[in-house]
Amino acid sequence: MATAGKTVGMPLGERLALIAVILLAILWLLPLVWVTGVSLKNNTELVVNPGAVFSAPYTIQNYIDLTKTSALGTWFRNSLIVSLSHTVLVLIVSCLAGYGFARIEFPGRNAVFIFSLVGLAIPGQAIIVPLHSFFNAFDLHNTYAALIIPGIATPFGIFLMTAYFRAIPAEIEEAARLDNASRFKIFWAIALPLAVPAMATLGIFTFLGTWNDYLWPLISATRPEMYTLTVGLAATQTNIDQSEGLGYLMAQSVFAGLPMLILYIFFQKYVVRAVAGAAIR
Amino acid sequence: MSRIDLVNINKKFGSYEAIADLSLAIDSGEFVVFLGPSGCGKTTLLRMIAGLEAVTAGEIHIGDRRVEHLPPGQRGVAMVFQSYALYPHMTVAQNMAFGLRNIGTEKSVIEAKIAEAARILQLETLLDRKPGQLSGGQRQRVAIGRAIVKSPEVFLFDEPLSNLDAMLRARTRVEIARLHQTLGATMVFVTHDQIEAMTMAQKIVVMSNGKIEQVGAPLDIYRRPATRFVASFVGVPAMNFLDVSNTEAVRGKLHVRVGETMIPTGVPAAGLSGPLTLGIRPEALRVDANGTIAAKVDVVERLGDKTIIHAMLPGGQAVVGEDGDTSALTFGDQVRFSVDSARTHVFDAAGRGHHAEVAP
Amino acid sequence: MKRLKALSMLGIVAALLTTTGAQAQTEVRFARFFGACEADFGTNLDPSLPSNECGVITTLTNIFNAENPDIKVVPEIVEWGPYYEQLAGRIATGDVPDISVMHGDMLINFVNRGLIEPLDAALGEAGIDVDDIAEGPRENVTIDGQIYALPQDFVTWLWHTNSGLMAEAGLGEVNAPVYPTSADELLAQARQFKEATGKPYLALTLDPTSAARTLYTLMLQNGTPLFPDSIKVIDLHSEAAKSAITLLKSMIDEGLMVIKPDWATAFTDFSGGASGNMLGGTWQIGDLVRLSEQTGGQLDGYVAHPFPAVFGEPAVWTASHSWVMLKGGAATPEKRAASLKFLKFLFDNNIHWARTGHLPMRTSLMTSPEFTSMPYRLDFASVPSIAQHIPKDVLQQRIIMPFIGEELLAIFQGQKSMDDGIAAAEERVNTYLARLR
Amino acid sequence: MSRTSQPGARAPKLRTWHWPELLFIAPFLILYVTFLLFPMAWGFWMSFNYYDLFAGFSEYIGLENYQQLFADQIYRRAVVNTFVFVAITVPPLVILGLLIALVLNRQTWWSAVLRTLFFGSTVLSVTIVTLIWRGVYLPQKGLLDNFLNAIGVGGIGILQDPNLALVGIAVTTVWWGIGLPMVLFLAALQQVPGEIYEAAKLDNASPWQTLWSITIPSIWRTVVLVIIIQIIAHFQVFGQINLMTGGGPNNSTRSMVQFIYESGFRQWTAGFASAAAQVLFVIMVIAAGLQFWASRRKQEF
Repeated sequence: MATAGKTVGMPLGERLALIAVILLAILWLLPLVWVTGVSLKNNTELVVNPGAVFSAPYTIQNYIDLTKTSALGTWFRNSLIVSLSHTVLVLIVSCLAGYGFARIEFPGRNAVFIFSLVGLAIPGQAIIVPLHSFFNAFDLHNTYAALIIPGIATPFGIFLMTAYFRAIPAEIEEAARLDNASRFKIFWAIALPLAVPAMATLGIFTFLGTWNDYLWPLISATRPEMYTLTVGLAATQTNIDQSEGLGYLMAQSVFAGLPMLILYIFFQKYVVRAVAGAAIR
Repeated sequence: MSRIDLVNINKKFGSYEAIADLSLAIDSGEFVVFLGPSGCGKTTLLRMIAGLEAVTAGEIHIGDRRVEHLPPGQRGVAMVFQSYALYPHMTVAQNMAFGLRNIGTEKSVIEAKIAEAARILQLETLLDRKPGQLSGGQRQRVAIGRAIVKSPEVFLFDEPLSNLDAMLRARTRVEIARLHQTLGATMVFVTHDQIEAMTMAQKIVVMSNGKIEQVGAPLDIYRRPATRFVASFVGVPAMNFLDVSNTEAVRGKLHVRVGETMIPTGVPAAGLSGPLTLGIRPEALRVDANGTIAAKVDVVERLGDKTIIHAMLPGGQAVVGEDGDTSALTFGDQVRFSVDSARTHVFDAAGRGHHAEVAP
Repeated sequence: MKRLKALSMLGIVAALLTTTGAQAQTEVRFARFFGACEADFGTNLDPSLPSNECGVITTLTNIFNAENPDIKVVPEIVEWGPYYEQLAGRIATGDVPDISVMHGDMLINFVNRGLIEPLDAALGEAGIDVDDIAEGPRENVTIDGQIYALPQDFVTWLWHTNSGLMAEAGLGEVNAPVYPTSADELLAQARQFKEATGKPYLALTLDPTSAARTLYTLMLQNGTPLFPDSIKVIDLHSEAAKSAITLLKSMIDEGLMVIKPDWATAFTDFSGGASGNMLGGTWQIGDLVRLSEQTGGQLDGYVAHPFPAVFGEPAVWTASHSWVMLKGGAATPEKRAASLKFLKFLFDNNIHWARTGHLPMRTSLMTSPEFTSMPYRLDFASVPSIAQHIPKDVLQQRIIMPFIGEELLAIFQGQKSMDDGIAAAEERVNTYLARLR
Repeated sequence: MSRTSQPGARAPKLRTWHWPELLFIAPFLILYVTFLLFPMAWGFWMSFNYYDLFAGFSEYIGLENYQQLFADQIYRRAVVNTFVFVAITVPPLVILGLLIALVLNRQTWWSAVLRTLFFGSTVLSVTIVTLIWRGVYLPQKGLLDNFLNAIGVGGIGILQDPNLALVGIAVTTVWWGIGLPMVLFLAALQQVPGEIYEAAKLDNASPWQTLWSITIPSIWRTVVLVIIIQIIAHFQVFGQINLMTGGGPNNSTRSMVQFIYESGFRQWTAGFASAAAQVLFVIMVIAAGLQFWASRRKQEF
């Protein structure tokens, strides 16, 4: 920390930068405040009066309405199931393979590793059409499986975990071999616990990515009860042009966004550390 | 407690031959030190005994079993690593229990063994700590404890003291030596530090370039180094090597000319010819007003009990000698050294050593 | 401890995965758009309360479920934006709803792929009088002599009128405005209106489909087809098309017509008395009625009127909502019977749908007092005779109409010259249609 | 020497690996080939076919999809839009991210709060973000137009204006995505040893000089990394566009992925969509190559 806590006697340039950032912060906050305001307004009033949000009366009717419609809860649950399962599976597959590439000296290892990293260049968006047909062939759309499986084998995960396992001192593992531990035991009892920071990075990235994924659930989950939160909320957005129920829509977005925000604020230390962890290596 | 036999061991990394056709026998209960500079193959040899490295050719026997094909866990060896290689996420007790749990040892037995090891190593109060909360010396003791609880036939140490500070190193040397006496186990210890080797070993194996230079008791190695390499590697400050320009035999002993000076040695003259090198350890080259060798003082190191004198011969060659604790010499002084001919060495063109002292 | 946590986590996930409801009744899965409005109408059983599509269809479903305890119609609501992508996806995955809403213009795309069951026999089974279905909608869902859907309504393009403002400008009385009968009259009346009130006569929304419907209506009135030679090639180089575009563009340039950035703004401004007329559709009538009542006065004398014949003979763009039974849906006899019962119910209660503003498709209802007494609708009885669908065998109309509309709006807003815009629209539509098999 | 080696009888070797250990990488390889490589190859094949996703109808038509694709004005526009989007989104993300990181790289309570705020928007899903910003941009009623009206400029309906819509989406994207570059920069800044700054102070460097000749060069590798990550991410922009404008007005915001989605799933021409996807793939490979190159040459930065 180069400039730890010295605001007094700060040079002019730094002071200007600080002011700029504070202004930016206000800009960042405004939409959130505004949306909250709109969510607390009567829908008809919003249609008629453009500036309605800036004056009373406010009401929590939109939130009451929200609890009456159950879909949001279902979507939320779906998102949770899909994101958690996908993340857990990505971690399992990536850790296993990462360990394998890092520690098992099978012939042709480097070639297979490079072959595995080629996938880094394949954007998920570029394969949605065949992937859709593929799941179609097995009648798997509108199932959790379809939402969870694609992307479990992520070259990024392999890359990250392999690098991390390689960085664990070989001596620790050799000690375990002398301690009569089997290969899997070494992986499970020694390597895995030591790889928790990398797993946190991969897990948080994966969870955020899955939670926010839009394109694949959009084409795979076509039944409302299988919607994830992103797709469900997207479906309701088509009404915004009519600004019908604008307050209701905004209440939805507040309601749907809040859990992630709260979760983030609670765990932000880990989230930030995990994200940063990916950069330093 | 088992003996170890290495037979015609060969190790290649790709086309690079790290160890060439090495054979060695280690007696049961013996404390053996592999000594040599880094890259000499001593660690590779140790790792092959442990099973962490495969042999390219040759056999390894531990006790009555031939083991070179067995995985490390089945060889009955325990190893203490240079970095200790403690499991960072486990407590001290868990670190020690891991190996025992893996072979299905009963819980009560594990606990008893840990308690015993903790007592020996004075780790009782640390059992619930994790390695990150321990000092270097404590970690080192845990690493040893982890080896002890397995009651192995053979202990292997891979430069375990190199990460300790000087004081602690000295103390741990004593502890390991005591441990060896207590346990009576076969121990193989790898180091590049000749003091460790000298102080602990019953038998030192000096290695260079993947080959054994000399196997012997510490004093034997020190007093009768088999090769010029061994002579130069063992002893601090290192032995002085002076080029011999001419020789003559006087009463069966060799006298050698170094520069303008004729130096008598205790080395038998018989059979020595060709280009030779005279070897004198600093303690055999003492400051003496009546000495035969004249030199000019360069650096003076006062150690308290004695004084090390770095000096320059007229021919420009540097030598290191000793003076008493009250030496008054300073930079630039003219000095004379006398040679203790009973402790001289002569190395022939092949580097083989010939000594004034005879084997005990 | 940690392991325990992980286990209990797994347990929760497993529990979530296995929750399913008990199913005692025959379930009819009813795929539709029209939105979700459980909050307002979730338990409503009074068909006279709602005034928009969502409220009416929700209420009708409630009533049917209440009247038929052995059947449960489960709405599966998708917003209209991604509706067809998702419906196609559901068919592809074999997850076929029992009854689905479908715009009549989409029918051909599904029929061509053999995805829809013909309904002729089923309608008879259900006791639905096919002859009571107005000719236009019925013709629109008849392909190769077979009926593939049960139409629900006429959806047409029309003018929403603030007759109070119009009266101020001397264009008729409150609730009885005067509409132009030719392009010249349109310009004259619009100028008169602008002079009197200072406000634009007409409002168009920056919505590609709206622009395309407007142009299509004008071309219909002129009698010039959009697809003169082939259902795969549009022609916007016709005199009629060009003069229609020129007319609209000149009105915009003169300030007689404004383009509203979105429907929200269009609604707010129109209900606030910002223009005399607003181009829109039948589905907006219910909401505008509600708005004009709630805003108290500014939208004085709101009426809706079929698109005036300013370009020749009366004619107007029309589409229909319809109900289809997709192949693979309603697979059991019970489900089929229940589904048909629901179709019959919708047919019988067709009149309530008219509250939304759409016209009922049953000829017998057009003259019934229940319909004619519905307020704010002027001259709606004429609609069935002037309503014209886009040729039903034109593929993917919902894709190509926005193509045309986007280019039109670019012309209207001066981003493209008329020639460039027309050429671009033709190229986009024609290359796309050519690409389809 | 008590034993000698017997050259004839070779004992079994010490194995460094065993077949069952391949189970570590097997799950990955199977899933990787099945759900990534195979679809990729299939997509490549599809691009030479007329393929109707929902009828399952397929016919080989050679390069026709590609010919149509390159002749398609809308597609060309989508490519241009995508490049423009990347060009107007990445610089603010990098520059603002760096500015915020530089200012907030201190241990005070308020910088912690601001860091939370700036990263907080990143955890929201794209639908929530677009819902919020469509609200902000709503003509007349939105926050932006309310503000513009208040200062007398008058509303602009940013998403309805073909010249501004993409900028509007870019602003939303920056608001949404600033957290990641900020955190990456913060992490990099904390890796810079404090002694360098002390040395710079002893050398009488001004804060400005310190920034340009110490700080920036020290984190240059991260800067490059962030730029490339952002470029790759935003080349694949889809959600914001599909939800905020659907590609309009007047094709001014349609992106390459949006084009793939529309032609595959809305217009039902999956072969054509696959051809468009191959082009995206080629661009991504180039970008990935760039990243590889940059990370390989780290020591030069």
